[in-house]
Amino acid sequence: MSLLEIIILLPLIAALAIWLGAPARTTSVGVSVLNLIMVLGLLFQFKSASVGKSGFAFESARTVLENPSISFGVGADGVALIMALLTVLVAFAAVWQISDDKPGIYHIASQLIAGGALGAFLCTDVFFIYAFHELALIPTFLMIALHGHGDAENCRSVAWKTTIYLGAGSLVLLAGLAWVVLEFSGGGQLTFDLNALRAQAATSPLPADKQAQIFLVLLIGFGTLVSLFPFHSWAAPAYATAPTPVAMLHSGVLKKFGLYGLLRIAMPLLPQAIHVAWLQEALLFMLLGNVLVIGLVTINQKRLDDVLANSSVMHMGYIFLGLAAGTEIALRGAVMLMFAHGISIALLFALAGRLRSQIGTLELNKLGGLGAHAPAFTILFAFGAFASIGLPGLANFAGEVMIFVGSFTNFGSAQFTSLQWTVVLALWGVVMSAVYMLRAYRHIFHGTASAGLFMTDSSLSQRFPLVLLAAALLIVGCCPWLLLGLIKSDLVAGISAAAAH
Amino acid sequence: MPPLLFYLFAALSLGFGLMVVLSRNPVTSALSLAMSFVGLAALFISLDAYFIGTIQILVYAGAVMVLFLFIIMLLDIKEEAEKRSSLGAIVGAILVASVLSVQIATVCSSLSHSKQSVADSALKLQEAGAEMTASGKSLATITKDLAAGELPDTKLMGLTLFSQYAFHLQVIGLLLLVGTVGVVVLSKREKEVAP
Amino acid sequence: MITLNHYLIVSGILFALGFAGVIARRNIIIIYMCLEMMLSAANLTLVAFSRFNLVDGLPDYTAQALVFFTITVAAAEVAVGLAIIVALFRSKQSVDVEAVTKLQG
Amino acid sequence: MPDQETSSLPTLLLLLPLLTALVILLGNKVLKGASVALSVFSAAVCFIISFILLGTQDSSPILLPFLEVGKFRIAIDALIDQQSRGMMFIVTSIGLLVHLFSLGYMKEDEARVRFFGSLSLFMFSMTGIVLAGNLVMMFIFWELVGLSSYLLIGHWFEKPSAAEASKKAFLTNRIGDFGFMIGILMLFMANHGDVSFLGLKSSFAEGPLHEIAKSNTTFMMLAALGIFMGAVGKSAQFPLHVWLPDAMEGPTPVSALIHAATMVAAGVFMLVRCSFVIEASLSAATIIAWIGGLTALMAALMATQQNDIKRVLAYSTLSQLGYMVMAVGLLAIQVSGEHHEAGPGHPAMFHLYTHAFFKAMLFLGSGAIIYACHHEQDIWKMGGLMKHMPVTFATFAIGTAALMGVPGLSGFFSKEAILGLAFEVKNPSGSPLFWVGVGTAMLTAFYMTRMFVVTFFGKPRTENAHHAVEAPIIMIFPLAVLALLTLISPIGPVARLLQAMEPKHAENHPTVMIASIAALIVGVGAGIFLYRGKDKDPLNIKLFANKFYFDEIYAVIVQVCQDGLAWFVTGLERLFVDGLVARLPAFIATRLGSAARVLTGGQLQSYTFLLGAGVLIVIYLVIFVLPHLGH
Repeated sequence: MSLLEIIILLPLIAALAIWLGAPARTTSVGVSVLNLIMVLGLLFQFKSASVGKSGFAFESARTVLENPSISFGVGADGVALIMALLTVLVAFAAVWQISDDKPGIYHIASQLIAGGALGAFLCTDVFFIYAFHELALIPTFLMIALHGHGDAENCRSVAWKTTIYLGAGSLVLLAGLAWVVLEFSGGGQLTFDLNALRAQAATSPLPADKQAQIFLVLLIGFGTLVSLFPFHSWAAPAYATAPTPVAMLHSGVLKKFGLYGLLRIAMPLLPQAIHVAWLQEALLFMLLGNVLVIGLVTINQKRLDDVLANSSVMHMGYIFLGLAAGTEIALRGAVMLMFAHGISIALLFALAGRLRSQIGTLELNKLGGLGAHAPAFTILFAFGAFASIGLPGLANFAGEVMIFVGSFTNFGSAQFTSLQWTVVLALWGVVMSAVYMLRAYRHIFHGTASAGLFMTDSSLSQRFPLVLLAAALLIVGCCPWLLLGLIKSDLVAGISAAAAH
Repeated sequence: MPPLLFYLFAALSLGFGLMVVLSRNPVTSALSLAMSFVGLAALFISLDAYFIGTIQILVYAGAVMVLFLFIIMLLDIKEEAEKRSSLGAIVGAILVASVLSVQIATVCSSLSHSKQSVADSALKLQEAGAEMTASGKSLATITKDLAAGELPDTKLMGLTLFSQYAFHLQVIGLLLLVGTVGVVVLSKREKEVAP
Repeated sequence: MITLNHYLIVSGILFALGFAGVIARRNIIIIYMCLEMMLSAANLTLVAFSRFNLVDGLPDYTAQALVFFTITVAAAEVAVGLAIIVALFRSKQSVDVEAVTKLQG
Repeated sequence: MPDQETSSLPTLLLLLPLLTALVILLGNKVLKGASVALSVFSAAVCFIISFILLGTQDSSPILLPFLEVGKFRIAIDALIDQQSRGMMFIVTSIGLLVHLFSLGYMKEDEARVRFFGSLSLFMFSMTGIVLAGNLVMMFIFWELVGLSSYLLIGHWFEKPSAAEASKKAFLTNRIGDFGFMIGILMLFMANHGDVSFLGLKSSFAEGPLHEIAKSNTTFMMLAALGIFMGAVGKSAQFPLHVWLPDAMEGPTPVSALIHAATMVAAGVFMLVRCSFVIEASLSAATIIAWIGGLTALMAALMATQQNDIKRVLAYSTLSQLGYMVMAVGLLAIQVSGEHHEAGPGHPAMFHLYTHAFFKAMLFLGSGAIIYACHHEQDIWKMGGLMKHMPVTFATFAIGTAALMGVPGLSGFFSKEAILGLAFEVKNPSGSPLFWVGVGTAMLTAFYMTRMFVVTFFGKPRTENAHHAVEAPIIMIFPLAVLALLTLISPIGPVARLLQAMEPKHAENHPTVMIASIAALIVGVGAGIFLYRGKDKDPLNIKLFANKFYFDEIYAVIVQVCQDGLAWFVTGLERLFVDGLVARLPAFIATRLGSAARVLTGGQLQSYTFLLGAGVLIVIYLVIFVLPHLGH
């Protein structure tokens, strides 16, 4: 059994064990730590690992079905490992901060989401990628419905909305994947193996316009999962309502699956699609909706959880911008931003969760002056908030600046194309994100606390995983070359190279 | 039967049938139904089914209708107790009824012997009596009546029921018994709850 | 001349009338009456066929036996049905079918 | 491989304050007082390093990698030349003095550890800006000084005004950075991915940018204005000037260091660094010069009616920054419009240096006064402080004189250089801007006299002023050092540094000399005449006192354009996006569902109807369709 398989299955086994009666917290935290260590180990091994022709290291496959060919294949390249690292980091923080009075289902759900996400990121078979993602979605719905914040009626309706949206998105995605599999299965037999599909795509590429059509279907499918405008309206209420660990894991990790899928499946198989003018412009239009419309919507929010939830939707626009630019720098920036955003939003949701459990309200107008009472909390929040603003020195900035720079690579030109105009408009979103984040920060931490509405710092051990997340933001922000060195795999480079043909 | 009488009884049956459906007052409906059954019984008799016609009147127009009226009075259902039916239901009803009628009419007209009249298929009583006597399966009273040119309808009915369908008849009896018991059980008041 | 067709059409119309009543009326007792009407219409068809399908020159008494059974069963059914209506009325204080929606799937 | 010798000093200079800030952040509870000492120590070491740097050769070492993708890379590199060495010296020397001053000023503050941590963070970011060898790196530290400024303005964040001011400062700067980033990206694109200053410079001399500057003037103008927008935010030029006066909510040492001497001057520093961009577009240069002039004049007018001692100084800073920006624009006009060879120095940088010393001194002096008057900042509640605080009085007098441009003091020379430049420029913008400069100089003399007279002369107007005593030695010392620097700047080693930046003019213009001295005399005379012995302001100009109502106008703009639009868009989003994407399908589904409800609604009649309909269909199919199928 390969290490990757163990990493994927361990959280699922843990979930099963907890369900069967194993001590919830111990098992859950233990497994998370174990996974964290294993993924870190893989990261260090990765440089020396033998990389196959397809760019994956640590590959192994178990055949499940001969025809159509489905196999439980795992493998990791730089991008996958970064996503895996993101998953285990956030999962660790998420399960650690679940307080003891919560029922075991919190741990079960978290482990299922983590395991599903890991599976989706590390599998090399389209069938399993899809299946693992669906596996991770189900506990999300359940937890929103059963243990969401707010009254039960609201939880139910939000859970339904999320379920319907993501279900519909997954259906479109399924159609798109089916199309891909049908188009690219060579040799008269259907195959779900990503490597085989890519080999077929490389030898007999489709005409660009057809690529764009398939890409559009995949984009809508994956885009709904990533809350791409205008398929986003599930995301904000879902995150605002979901219990803290689920909000952390979904917004931080699972949501990135859509982007990862585009990077992993859509772009390598359909490398020219994004450079087809109508598709690129459609995507630019949609992502501007994310950045500008949702940016304004975020400014209008009055509660911290709403602000965070909407900001998470908004920042997806920048990652899509990286994909839309399609150049190597921009794509790597997109990967970087996926990681950075995952960490920062998970950190912020964890802190918001603590705020809620300590004070009982997230209404910005009722909060205030916490900076004086809880300095450590304030610093952690500042890390998250300033990271999502895009302050240099924290990870998000590195991703954003690479995306922006990568969109300006028609060198020597003195003309703006639609891509560059989009960047100019999207840059205004950076100002807007500063507006709402600083507004929230000012309301929560500055000024003086209202009577009874203040909190104290948690103990060192309680905030340890959050410090870990903040440290990850800082380290990656100051030394982005550490992560960039990992993407030596040619996924990203391959996409831009293939598109150049 | 002369055509005139047929039309009279058919109209009686259908007209009062319509009354049943249309009447706002349940009592009117019940009485109309009785009248409709009388017309129907006449049609039975016109088909030489004297026994069936008789019990149609006895059982239906007599017993069952009385039961209906009794219940209506017991429950004291007033005319205005019923809300007006919804337009959809009325339209649906008319639609289904008319289409069904047309379909039935079309099907019936296309049957091979539907153009036969009673005269076309006249009863051959003597020949039948002779044959029965020859086979020895029948009772003397029946063959005597047949030989006399009369249709011993009730006797033939009895013969059929008690010989050919004797077992079924007993099952029906059992059914009635069960029905009786069931009615008793159903009508029993539930345990009195102290007011 | 009165042919078999006449009888069958009368029977069909009576049946359709009854059916229309079942659909359109809301008073459960009247619906019951309409049901009886439909049964009787079926009886008419049976008797008509028994008269026009002669067996050895006599009407087909098998059909008439069936009519007999039908009438018997209908009588039993009316008794039980009305008992049910009474029981229903006790709990709902109404004979309106709208009040009875327990069949909801 | 970077040269070990040339890169080790800048690296140390850069990383030492960062490490200090990190240690203070992490070891807050453990270190306590020691962290304050650590911060001061690191400032001192930085000062020593920058002093050593003064004697080194020009170099451009790469300090650290940052981003590297294929051919493209952005590194943390340094560009050590005359400009950065001089600026580094200013930053670290004033930084050290402010650290020392803060030891006294912030002695009783509970959060002084946080204060010193933020100061170290500021030192780190400012060092980065000064050293930066490329635009992206400059942008990185550009943002980081914004953060440290945010933290320091909001040091007393319990005070709502401080909290609002810090937020305002950060957001206003963000708007500037928006343009800055666009400018950087445009240059990045046009120059094939090279945004290092040296690379850009050579490209402008002869390369792709040279071509574009000739062929596509609009592009060049927009790029230059984008870069300039960064400076507009950071150096608080019109129309983004509103944050700087509010930034005075921060502790006074911070105002001295960040909001007078160094950070706000970073905009000017950056413009001088990128002067080749501005020189490539005459229209951009003209706009820049006019915005600078406008800011200088407007801020001076506003300063005449302020009563808060720090706000007077803040508007004075605005005005002087406007002067510098005007100089940048004028020189670019001269270079590009008149093909004038740029000399070795730059008048804007020269004024920046001189201004840094005396303005820092003025702010520290005002800090000492505020400290002595128990945090009283209204000049009308002071008075007669000359007797109580002789040292402060003396240093303040030197600073005031330098700011007004009294001949023989540093301010005089640098102001002369700028006015002379304006006088020389033959472009139609030159002459009006010259008179704007003279007018500003007169106003400067006027409002500084007003403040000086009201604060130090006359009788103490309140108890606090009455009992004011001289500040402790730890606060007096930096004042004295700065006074000394201001006095001796025409002579000695500092002079060599400063004079290196002083542009050499072929001729001295008597007109300029006469105009500036006349402006000085008129300003001082009017100030003394109006304010001697007064207990109340004899002038009352609402427009100036209320800062031309900019804050009010901006508040309305923010409310309408941002909050209103946000509200509106939120409504639209709910209505249309949610409506079209979610509600409409949901509505259709609901309708279909309720239509399907008939099937299972429990309605006996609907069942019957469906039964009937089904029967009809079956009959139809079986009897009327099926038999005919075969044919």
